[in-house]
Amino acid sequence: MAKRIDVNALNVYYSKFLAVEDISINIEPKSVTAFIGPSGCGKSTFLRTLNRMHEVIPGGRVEGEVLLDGDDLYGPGVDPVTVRSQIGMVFQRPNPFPTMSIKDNVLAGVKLNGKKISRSDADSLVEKSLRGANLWNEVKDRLDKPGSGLSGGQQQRLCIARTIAVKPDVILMDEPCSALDPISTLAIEDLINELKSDYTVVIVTHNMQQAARVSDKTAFFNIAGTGKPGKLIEYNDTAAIFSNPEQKATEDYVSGRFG
Amino acid sequence: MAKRIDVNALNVYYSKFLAVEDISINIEPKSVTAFIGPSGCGKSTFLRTLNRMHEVIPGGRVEGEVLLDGDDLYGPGVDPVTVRSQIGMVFQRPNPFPTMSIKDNVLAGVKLNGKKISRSDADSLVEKSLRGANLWNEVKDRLDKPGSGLSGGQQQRLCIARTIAVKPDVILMDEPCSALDPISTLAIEDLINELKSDYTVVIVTHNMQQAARVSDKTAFFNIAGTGKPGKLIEYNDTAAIFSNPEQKATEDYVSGRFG
Amino acid sequence: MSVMTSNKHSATPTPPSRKRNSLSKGKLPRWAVPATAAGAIIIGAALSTLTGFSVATFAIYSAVLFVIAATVLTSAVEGKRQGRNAMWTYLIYGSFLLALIPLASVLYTVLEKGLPGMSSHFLFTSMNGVTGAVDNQTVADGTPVLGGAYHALMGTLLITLWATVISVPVGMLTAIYLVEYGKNGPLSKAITFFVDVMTGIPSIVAGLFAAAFFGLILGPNARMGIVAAVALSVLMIPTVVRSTEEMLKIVPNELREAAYALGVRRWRTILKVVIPTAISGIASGVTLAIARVIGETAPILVTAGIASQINTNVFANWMSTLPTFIYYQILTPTSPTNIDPSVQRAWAAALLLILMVMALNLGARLIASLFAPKKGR
Amino acid sequence: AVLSVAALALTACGSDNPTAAAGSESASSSAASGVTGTLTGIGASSQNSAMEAWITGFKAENADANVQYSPDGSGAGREAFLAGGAQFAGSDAYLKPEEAEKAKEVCGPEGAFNIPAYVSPIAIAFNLEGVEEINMDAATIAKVFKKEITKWNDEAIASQNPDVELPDTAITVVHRNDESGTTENFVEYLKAAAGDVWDYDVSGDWPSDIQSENAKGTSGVVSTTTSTDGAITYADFSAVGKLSTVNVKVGEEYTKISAEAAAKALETATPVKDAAENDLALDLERDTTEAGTYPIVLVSYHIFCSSYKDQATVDLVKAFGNYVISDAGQKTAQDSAGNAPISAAISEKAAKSIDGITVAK
Amino acid sequence: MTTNALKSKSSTSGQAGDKIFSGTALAAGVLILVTLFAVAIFLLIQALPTFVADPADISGGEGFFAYIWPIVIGTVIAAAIALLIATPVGIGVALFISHFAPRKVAGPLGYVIDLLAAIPSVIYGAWGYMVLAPALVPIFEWLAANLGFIPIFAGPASQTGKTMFTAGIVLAVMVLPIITSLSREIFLQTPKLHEEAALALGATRWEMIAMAVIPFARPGIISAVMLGLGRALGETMAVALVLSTGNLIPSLIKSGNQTIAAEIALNFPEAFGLRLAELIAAGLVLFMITLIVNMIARGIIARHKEFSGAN
Ligand SMILES: Nc1ncnc2c1ncn2[C@@H]1O[C@H](COP(=O)(O)OP(=O)(O)OP(=O)(O)O)[C@@H](O)[C@H]1O
Ligand SMILES: Nc1ncnc2c1ncn2[C@@H]1O[C@H](COP(=O)(O)OP(=O)(O)OP(=O)(O)O)[C@@H](O)[C@H]1O
Ligand SMILES: [Mg+2]
Ligand SMILES: [Mg+2]
Ligand SMILES: O=P([O-])([O-])[O-]
Repeated sequence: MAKRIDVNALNVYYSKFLAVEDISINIEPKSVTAFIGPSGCGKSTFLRTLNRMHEVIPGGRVEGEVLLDGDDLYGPGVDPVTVRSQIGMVFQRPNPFPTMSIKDNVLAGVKLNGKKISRSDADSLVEKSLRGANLWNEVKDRLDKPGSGLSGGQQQRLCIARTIAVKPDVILMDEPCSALDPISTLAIEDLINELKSDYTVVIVTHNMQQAARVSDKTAFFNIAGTGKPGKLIEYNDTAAIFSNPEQKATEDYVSGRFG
Repeated sequence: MAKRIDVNALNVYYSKFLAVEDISINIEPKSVTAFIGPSGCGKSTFLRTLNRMHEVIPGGRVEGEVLLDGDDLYGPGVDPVTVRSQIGMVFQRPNPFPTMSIKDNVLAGVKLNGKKISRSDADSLVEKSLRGANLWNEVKDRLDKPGSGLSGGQQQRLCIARTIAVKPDVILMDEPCSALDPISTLAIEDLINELKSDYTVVIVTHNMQQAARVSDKTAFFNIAGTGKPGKLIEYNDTAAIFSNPEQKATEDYVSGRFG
Repeated sequence: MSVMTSNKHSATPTPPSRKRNSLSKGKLPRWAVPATAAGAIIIGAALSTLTGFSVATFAIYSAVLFVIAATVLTSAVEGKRQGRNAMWTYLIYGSFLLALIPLASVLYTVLEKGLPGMSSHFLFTSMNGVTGAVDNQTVADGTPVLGGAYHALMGTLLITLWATVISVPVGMLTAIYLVEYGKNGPLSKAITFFVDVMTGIPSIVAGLFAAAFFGLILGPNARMGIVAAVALSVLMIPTVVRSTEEMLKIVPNELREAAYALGVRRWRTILKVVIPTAISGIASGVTLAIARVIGETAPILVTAGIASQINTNVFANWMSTLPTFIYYQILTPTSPTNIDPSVQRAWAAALLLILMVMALNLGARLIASLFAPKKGR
Repeated sequence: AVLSVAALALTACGSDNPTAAAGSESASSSAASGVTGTLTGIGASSQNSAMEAWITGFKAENADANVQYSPDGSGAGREAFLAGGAQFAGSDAYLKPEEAEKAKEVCGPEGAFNIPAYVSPIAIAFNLEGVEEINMDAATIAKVFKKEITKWNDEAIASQNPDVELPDTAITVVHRNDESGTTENFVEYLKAAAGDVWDYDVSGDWPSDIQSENAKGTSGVVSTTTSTDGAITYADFSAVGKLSTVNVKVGEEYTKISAEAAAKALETATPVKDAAENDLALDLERDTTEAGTYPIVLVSYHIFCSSYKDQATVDLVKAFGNYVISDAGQKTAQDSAGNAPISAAISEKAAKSIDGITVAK
Repeated sequence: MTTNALKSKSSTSGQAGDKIFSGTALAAGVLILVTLFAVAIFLLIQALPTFVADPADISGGEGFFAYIWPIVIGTVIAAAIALLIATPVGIGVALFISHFAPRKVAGPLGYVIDLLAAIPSVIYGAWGYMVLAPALVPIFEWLAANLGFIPIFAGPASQTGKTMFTAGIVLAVMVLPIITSLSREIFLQTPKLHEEAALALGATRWEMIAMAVIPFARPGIISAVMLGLGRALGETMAVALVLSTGNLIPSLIKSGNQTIAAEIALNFPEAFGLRLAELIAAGLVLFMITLIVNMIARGIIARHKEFSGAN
């Protein structure tokens, strides 16, 4: 199920503003890749180009190629819907559907596929996904209540449950743990480790420890200054990035000596 | 300017649901207090009772006393607006005003209340606050651009700048760094350290390291189970909480062995 | 299964052995939709001819055929979900085109019949002294039609202005009460409910009510602009309340909380944060409400009377408005024997009214865009 | 805000003198006659065109006086008059006894009185290709409008029109859907002249048992009829435009509709029983057999009080009332509205009634 | 501790602003209730003679109920046709503008549709009988010929096209901008977060709309439809001009049927005494219809309150 991603010379624009420039990166299947870098350097922007969510923003467009197992996501005739159902995404800010119950939130993506799903299958999928996101115990008694009545962290875990419920090939996570307490964070990190055996996982994080703990490879992004585009500075095995970075900037950043 | 806060036997409700039970805590002036605890245990809820933001939520009400330098915030005839202008707050999710420019966002607390402020005073206040929030360099060229065009982390720093611009006695921060990169985080932590010399600071955080780094005292909250109210388990000097907690639960939590 | 792929991707270095993009499999080729449309039109024409050709049946047949064919085709090639997406997309485009038909037709009618009567004479003179004899004379001589709608234009502007002055504050304040203060209490529930009921007051009843109300104060049949403005307010207020309420409701609570936390008073929060955030919607709501009443006839007749002279005082004497002017020019032509001048004046007045509302709309949009949430970087 | 700016910008530049450019009437030559003030009338829409002419003519003679008239309808006019909301009413029907009684509340013990001011024949108009004129007797008209005769070439019509080639077109009856004085006068004629066929009550509402096409207002029925082949309707003669009209059988002859024939009908009318001396309400003889009379006539009245509160109002009412029934007034109305004039005899009586208006004690 | 320092004098002056503002807001709300109450009282008093009169004196001679119920049904039919057409089309147009049309043209397009609201009802009436009605005649004939077995399409079709169906279409065109404009504004406010959540799950555009946009906008759509309904029920002049009125009949393509508002407008000018009271009583009945329909709509919104879209 896991697929590899190859990005070739990708430029990402907001209308005329070049936000991310000339990124080439190869992401291995069944691995966890972490994106790190200072705020505003384009991590989120770049991540969103990997499942064509970037073009949802008015004026958002890209140049270059993103290959999923060799197929260009941006090739002519490619339907973004197909892309997105194979590449799931968890956002920086939790966004459960306020009009749906917790259960329906988890099943939202599954139901889309139009496959008939039996009640018991649905129930077990809900439980499995919520357990995977370490939320089951907290919500098992109120599955039919709206998802918006949860705490911030609970909402974020609900969104993770929703994404893993559809079993995508690749899972993109934009700072999934920034709203979570250490316990949930650990649970999610465990989950990422588990997911790795089947899926390709890409995660944006501000937490160096987290990047060090969960990822196989790490990509460091940086920005030269305001209005300048973000660039990929260094991409290597996580161990190498943290212990023996090639670039000075990387070293400064991971050691917190930056800026 | 800094003031002390004394909370006596506070119960916090969402309509009939008792979210936080029987909290008594004394917060020293010119100190940083960190609230830690698992997700959903009521940290945010409790924090919001400290500047009467809790009652903004329909059904939100409290029992008990919160004394600011001996004056009960919930005393009869107390105007919540007075309370809030003395006790500022930064939210978990960045919420800049979409209709305002970056500059106006910073000045919101001053301008929205209709206070007259001269142009040059305004400009210097904006610069000072933005510098304080470590955002000045990134936005100084686009102060007149809307605040909603910033990255998540930039938005959060904008909200911090907005809060310190009104110079409150107490600053409450609900996970202010959860959306920030390490550099900004460090900057905010520095800022908190600086603020401490004049203000009383209360901060909710999921990041143990952060709590250990910035706070003088730490309060650990916990929850017995879903539907149960959150409680204050232990409150002590930060060093004591992290190195030598009295309670088993605290020890488990800070060492990550919890749950 | 389907091999209808059009993805001829140029060779790229990685990976070497790639024939076609599996992500684009089963995509309809670009020409398929236009082709289906063409087919639908042809068959639609044929079917329509079978049952006696008419433009209407032709359009209906073609549209239905196209939606069905395109849906089935997309479903078959791209899958059921894409099929459903395609169907709804075409239906939504279709509904827009459908809505354009009456619009175009009405506008065409008004333009065609109204343009000939549009002249500066029409715009800047009243109907004072224009009798059937005058119209008979102009028809006989073939000279330009005399008499204009200036008095009615002024009446419309003034009465609508007053109605707006009354109902916008009342309506917006009520909406503010409902969303910001009412907290779903019994009073706010009652107001919400009865505002809805108010939307159903027939306009003539509103007119009669205002007339009766002022009758109590000023004696029977006190007709003047302000009475009409009150009648129109009764009709306008529910629209203002409803649309403002909906717009205020969707302003995120975070923004209110952000302001409260800065120690901003509630009323200032509402005025400076909540309303500006919702202003674009509120402005369209108010414009809609104005448009809704600016074309009212029946309530004006019983409250403002009718005049052929210019009157710019809403507190004394009768007044005409463009709709009442149109109404009487059509229903009781100035000269029954030669109705053409009256008909021409009526349509020109209709055109004038539409132009006025257009200008109003533009103005509202301008206001809205000045305050609207800033977008972009 | 937009509105107010527009309003301000526009106030300065309008003119109340649209006819000046053509020079057809000069606004400045009016004589100051001493009457001042504003007279308010509400009532029948049938008189509206004539009323506009009267008002214009009256103001030309009395520069300081103004008359405003709202054609809300006869019922609304009488209602407003009786409530004291108008100084006179225009009405297609004279005051009913109970209304006359009520009038004493606003007009004083002498009550109010009716003056015939506007007379107009009601045409039976149709749209049938190639047919200009057709003859019908009352019973045939009643049957057509009752939808008992449904084809234009029905024997009943054909037998009265040997010279006309009648097509096999269906007859579409078009009637008023609003309550109307025209309807009331038309069905009053049908009831009087063909009572055995037309067995409905006389009312301003079309009988609901006859389901047919209908439209609002005189202009509505005329335009519907004009656009529908085979349609027939009834409407004020002045408004029928290009439609053909029916010649109605009176006595042994068929009378072609005309103002003169209508005026003749008024001459044969009788004053209403028990009316006060100054009241000129008329009962028309719809089933007259006198040749050359066109019996389907609408008489619209002006209703005045016998006394008004102050001298100025009395002067104003008298001046206006007299102008309307004067030769000049009737002439200018006829020029504008295309109606029939009232006879000299009626005009004389009316002048006497109007001169009897006094100041209330 | 003697006094609470938080109760400082400066705050009381500030509080006055809040008090005044909320007081004014409350007063505005109460004013509306009072106005409506006054309208209801006005209607009741003026309508009273109808209910105490001898049934034989009421139009039709069989009492008020016999007089009113056919036009009540007619009113409901007209409003139902209008809403059945305008609701889906209106929502479709709103969606088209908010989520389908390219951004640059969406604004002007919304503006164009809003123009429909600017056209006076007299003009709709005139357009209805001059343009629309004749254009519909062939369709009515076709319906009568092919679907005549369904009572609502029973022939023979009207030769002028001035039928209930035509009136319903005119009303639909009139309420369309109301529904479109309000729903559009709400659709545009759907949180981007939720739309993106749906898209990221692999939803097609339509699925995203069904998942995030429509549920969010639902209460607003219902409000919009209610506003439209109010207009459809209360519209007088257009119906009066377009409809060839008559007794209640099931067929929508023959002349016949009547609505309350048009009945009032058509008969008011010549009405006096008891007839006037009858017409006002008819207005009262219309008022009640609106009341009942709104109660139902409120019920629908309330049922889903827990899952409201805000926040
Ligand atoms: N919708 C948008 N329109 C225009 N510019 C944008 C938009 N969103 C982000 N940007 C800009 O693009 C750049 C990259 O933003 P992005 O959100 O990708 O940063 P990031 O690395 O994810 O930062 P953070 O760690 O704070 O989330 C920033 O300069 C930001 O201001
Ligand atoms: N608006 C609300 N209505 C009802 N219950 C709520 C509401 N907001 C939060 N709660 C409940 O109150 C409890 C405490 O929530 P709170 O947001 O204070 O947790 P927290 O400690 O801040 O969690 P986190 O670390 O995830 O932000 C939770 O059980 C939550 O579900
Ligand atoms: Mg980001
Ligand atoms: Mg929290
Ligand atoms: O003049 P009418 O009463 O027939 O409208």
